[in-house]
Parts: sequence; structure tokens; C-alpha cells
Amino acid sequence: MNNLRQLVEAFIFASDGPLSLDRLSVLTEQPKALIRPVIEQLLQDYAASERGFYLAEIAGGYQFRTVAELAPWLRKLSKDRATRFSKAALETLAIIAYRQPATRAEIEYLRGVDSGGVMKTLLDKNLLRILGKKDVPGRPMMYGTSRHFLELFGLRDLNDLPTLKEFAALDPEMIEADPLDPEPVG
Amino acid sequence: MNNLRQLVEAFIFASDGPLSLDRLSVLTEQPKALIRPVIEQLLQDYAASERGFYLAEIAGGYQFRTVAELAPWLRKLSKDRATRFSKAALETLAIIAYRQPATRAEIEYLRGVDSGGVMKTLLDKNLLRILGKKDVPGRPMMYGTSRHFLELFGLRDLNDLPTLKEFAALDPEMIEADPLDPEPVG
Amino acid sequence: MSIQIRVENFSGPLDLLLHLIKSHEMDIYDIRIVEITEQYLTIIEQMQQLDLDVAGEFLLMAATLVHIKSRMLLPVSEDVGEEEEDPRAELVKRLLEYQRYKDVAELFQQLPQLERDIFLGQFQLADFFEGDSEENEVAIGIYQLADAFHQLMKDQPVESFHEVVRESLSVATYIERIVEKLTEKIRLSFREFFSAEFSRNELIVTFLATLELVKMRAVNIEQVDAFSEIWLALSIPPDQLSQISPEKDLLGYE
Repeated sequence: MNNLRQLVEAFIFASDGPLSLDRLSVLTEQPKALIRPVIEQLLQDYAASERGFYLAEIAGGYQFRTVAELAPWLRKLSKDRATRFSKAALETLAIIAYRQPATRAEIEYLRGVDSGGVMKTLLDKNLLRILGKKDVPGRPMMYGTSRHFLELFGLRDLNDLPTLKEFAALDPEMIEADPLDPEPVG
Repeated sequence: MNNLRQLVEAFIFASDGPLSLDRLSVLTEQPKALIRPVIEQLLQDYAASERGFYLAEIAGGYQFRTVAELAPWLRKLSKDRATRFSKAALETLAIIAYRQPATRAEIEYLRGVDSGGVMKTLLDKNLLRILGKKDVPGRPMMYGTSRHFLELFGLRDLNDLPTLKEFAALDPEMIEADPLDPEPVG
Repeated sequence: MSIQIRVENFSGPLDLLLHLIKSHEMDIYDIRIVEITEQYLTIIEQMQQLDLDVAGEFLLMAATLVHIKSRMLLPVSEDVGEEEEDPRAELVKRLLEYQRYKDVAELFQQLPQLERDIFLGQFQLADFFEGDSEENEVAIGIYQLADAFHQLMKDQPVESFHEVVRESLSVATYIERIVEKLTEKIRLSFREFFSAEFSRNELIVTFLATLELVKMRAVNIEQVDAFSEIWLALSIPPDQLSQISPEKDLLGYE
């Protein structure tokens, strides 16, 4: 199909969320093997030219987004829909992002404070999701981050999170000691 | 400004509605005389290449839109959103999930509105199943959630649903009742 | 210095403790526990004097610190074969782990964020396809499901359920049931409607409902011979049945 590029571009542009290769394959009725090179080409084209927006890889899919450098200008559109996070909310989000599936008890042990209210706020904002129940006595709920979390922070997937080791690198003493097991990222 | 084109493109892309020349002039802090040629250039560029979307002049302003010929394809985007639900569908599904077997009368009592249409939609989506007839006068049908429901929500079984008690425990008001309790709830 | 420390600036006792360790330039692996405990307790005390609502977690940490301090002061017994663990070990572990997530949290704050630094195209397909706009459908997960039920139950009087089932004995409800059955089977005998389990009241209501349907020309009654089986059949296509419902309110039998 000659216009596959056009069609793929239009689908990505018109979708309200990132579109995965699988989804694009279904929508365009074309095999993934044909779509992949089209995407590659689009990624390159948008990266090469100085455009106001570019094709980003987000949450396992593709989405057009404005470039970060223009942020101060674009804020003038004064949509002010930005989510503002408290320190507590970001800490909780960080713990869950790295340790998922995480139970409330784990989060509260790590933070040293009750976190029910913060977790509820994050759930309401659709940044967390319930992953089921843990197979331990009491069967507590397990939490993880949502797709919306990836979209909000512009992450491709959970492996795109900065590794905790990189963090330790900021503080040389911590690397030497490294008393904690690096947490596998789910 | 070298990047005026980039900025104009980004503004038009991110704006909720068409942006007029006047508005673009205010946003970019540049005279209209400078912006007009940029727009002209953008209009040409998008018209020349076979793109999935183009710069359209709408209601005295500019907006990116998908090309009309692709409409039949793009319509597919609004379909098959498996996990998208209206509030009515969500409420009905929630009641059936938690109270199954549930009759239509029970659901309607809890919701306070007629739910026949919503239930039919959910049945069509294969999220509900009929569990038989209730052994009460009138023998109303009893509904429960289907296997597909479990798959869609990633539940192993119905016991994986959070209990109301656990749920209420996330509510900060309820936690404040016992602030000294060192035992994390989980 | 400690006078400026306010509990609400810290997200918890670990946060406060980390701050104290840093501001006293201590090595996190070798916390001077006596000094830090003193500092910590002073702050907590001040907060109480200021009539601040000192959260239980801060008091709990105070207790932990005092406990560690007392263990540090105990003479180390030489007879014990195994090496005794440093009483501070667990606290250090928690502080280090907490420090990690605190750092990540700060990084999250700096990441380009959607709607704050990065914006999406606002093109709305629905504007083009009038008619198939979908009344605010949202993607949902287990949480939204549980939340919906939680919200509904919050407003419900406890166990009012069984009464409802009994009260649903309205003509309108029975009309719906008859229609439901007829949609499934197209033709049904009277006998199938009037099940033996029906109470007297139900028999009456079912009968009234049948008459109502006949009056609405939605149902035909057929009988081949006198005293033979009476049959009910839909006289309108099932897809027009929805038009019956609006008349419910006009029935007046309830």
C-alpha cells in the first residue's frame, strides 16, 4: 500500500492515546513487518527536521508530542491541566514504580508514614492500578503503576525508568556499600 | 527568530481549537507580518507532501486535521475500545461483579435508574452471563460476570476483587480515627 | 536552628531524620545516635508545644531512637560467640532505602511532564463523526470498578434489599418480564406465564400486565378452540419493544 505512511501518521495523530505496533497493524490491516519500517521512517523524519512536535515512543506505543524546549511558550496556552504532586505523592509513586507489585504495608514501611490517603489520590488520578491480591495471609492488594503513569512522564515502558544504580552513582559512598539488593523492575 | 516556524507549528498543534493570526501573534510575541509567511510556508509544506494530516484554515484560524479521504479508516479508532465504559456501564458492572448473582431489580434499586439498556450492552460485550433464574416469585434472571470479564480486568477469580473493607481503609478520614496505630494496614 | 523545622515540611519521620543527619554532617553508616535522638526529641517537643498535631509516626520514630540509644549504651558481652548486630543497622537500612526513593521522587518532579511541559495534539475525531460520539467513556481498571461500587454502597441504607424484590411487584415490571420471555420464545402459552409458584397477587399483576400489553397492541392473544391452550405472541418486531417502556408511568396500577 502506497499510502501506508499517510495512514499510519493519521492514526497516530488522531488517536487519544499512544498506538502500539499491534494496534496499528489491526487498524491498517497490514502486517507488522510492513508497519515497522514506516514507523522507523516517521521517527527519523520528525527527529531530523526542526518541528514543533515529534513522534515519541510512549507506554509501548507511538504518539505525537510537543518538544520539551518549547514548554515555557506552550504553557501560555494556559490550559493549566498539569497535575501537581506533593512530596508524599511523588515518594509513593516512586516506591510503587520500582517495587511493583507493592502492597500498602511495604510502601508504609519504606516511607515510615501512613500512605492510604496518598495512594487513594494517586488511584483517583489513574496513576496507579490494582494488580490483584498477594498470595500471603490476609491477601493484601498489590499496586502497580498505570499506563497513564508512563504517558504522564513520557516513558516507553517500566524499563525506561532511571535505574536505581544510576541514582546511587550520584553518591559514591552508596555504591561501595550498596547494602540493598537492586530491585528488579517489573 | 529562527524557530518561529517551530513555535507556530507547536502552538497550532497543542491548541484546543483553531488559532487565529491575531492569537498566534500574541502567543509568539511576534508581529503578524512575520507570522503570515510562516503560516504560508506551513500550509504549502503540508499540502505538498502526502501526510496523514494537514494544516486547515478553519473559522478564521489554523488547525491540524486529518485528511478527509482517510475518514473511513479513522472511524475504526473510535471502535473496539474494550475497556472503555460509560459511567452507567461501570456502575452496573460494579454492582454485578460484587453482588452476583444479581437480578435486574436489585441493580436498578441500587442505581436508582432503569438499567436494561446498559445490561444489554454489557451482555453484548460478553462481560456478563446469565446464571439462571432466581427462586423467588417472578423468577427473575440472575446475572453474574463472565470469564471474559476476569480476563479483561486481569483477575484470577472473583476473590481478587478488592473487598469494600480494604477499599475503605484507603480513605484518609477513616484512618485518622486511629492515628497512633503503628500497624500498617495491608 | 531547629526552631525553623516544621513537621509539615517533611513527608515523614525518615525524611526529618535524614535532614538532621545531613545538617549535622554525620555519616549515615555511623549515626551519632545520642546526638540525633536529642535533636529529634527537641523538635518533636517543640512541635507539641506549638500545639501542632504531631502524627503518630513521628512519635513512633522517637521511641525507636530512644530504644536504639539504650541498646547502644549496654555493655557488649564478650562471651557471645556470634557478632552482635549494630542496633542502628535496621534504621540505617531504612534510611538508605528511603533516600533512594526520595531521590527518585525528586527526579520525577524534574521529568518533562504531560500538560506541564509537553503537550498533545488536541484534534478530536469525534468532532468529525457526529452521531457516534461516546458519552464520556473512560478506560477503567479494578480500582474504578471497586470505587464505583463503593460510591454506590455509601448511599445505601443497610440491607434494604429483600424488601425491594418484593416491592417490584408492579405491572410495569411484569410487562417487562413478559416481553423478555416473548422476545426469547416469540410464542408462549398462558400456562407458562402463570407459574404455580405465583402468589395470588402475582397472578393478578401478571394478568393485568398481559391485558396492558394487548391494549398497547404489542401482544396478540390466540386461542384455537374454547378451553384449549391460550397463546401469547408478540405482534410487533422486538426492536420496537423499547417504545413500550415510556408508557410505564401512565399505567397507574402501582
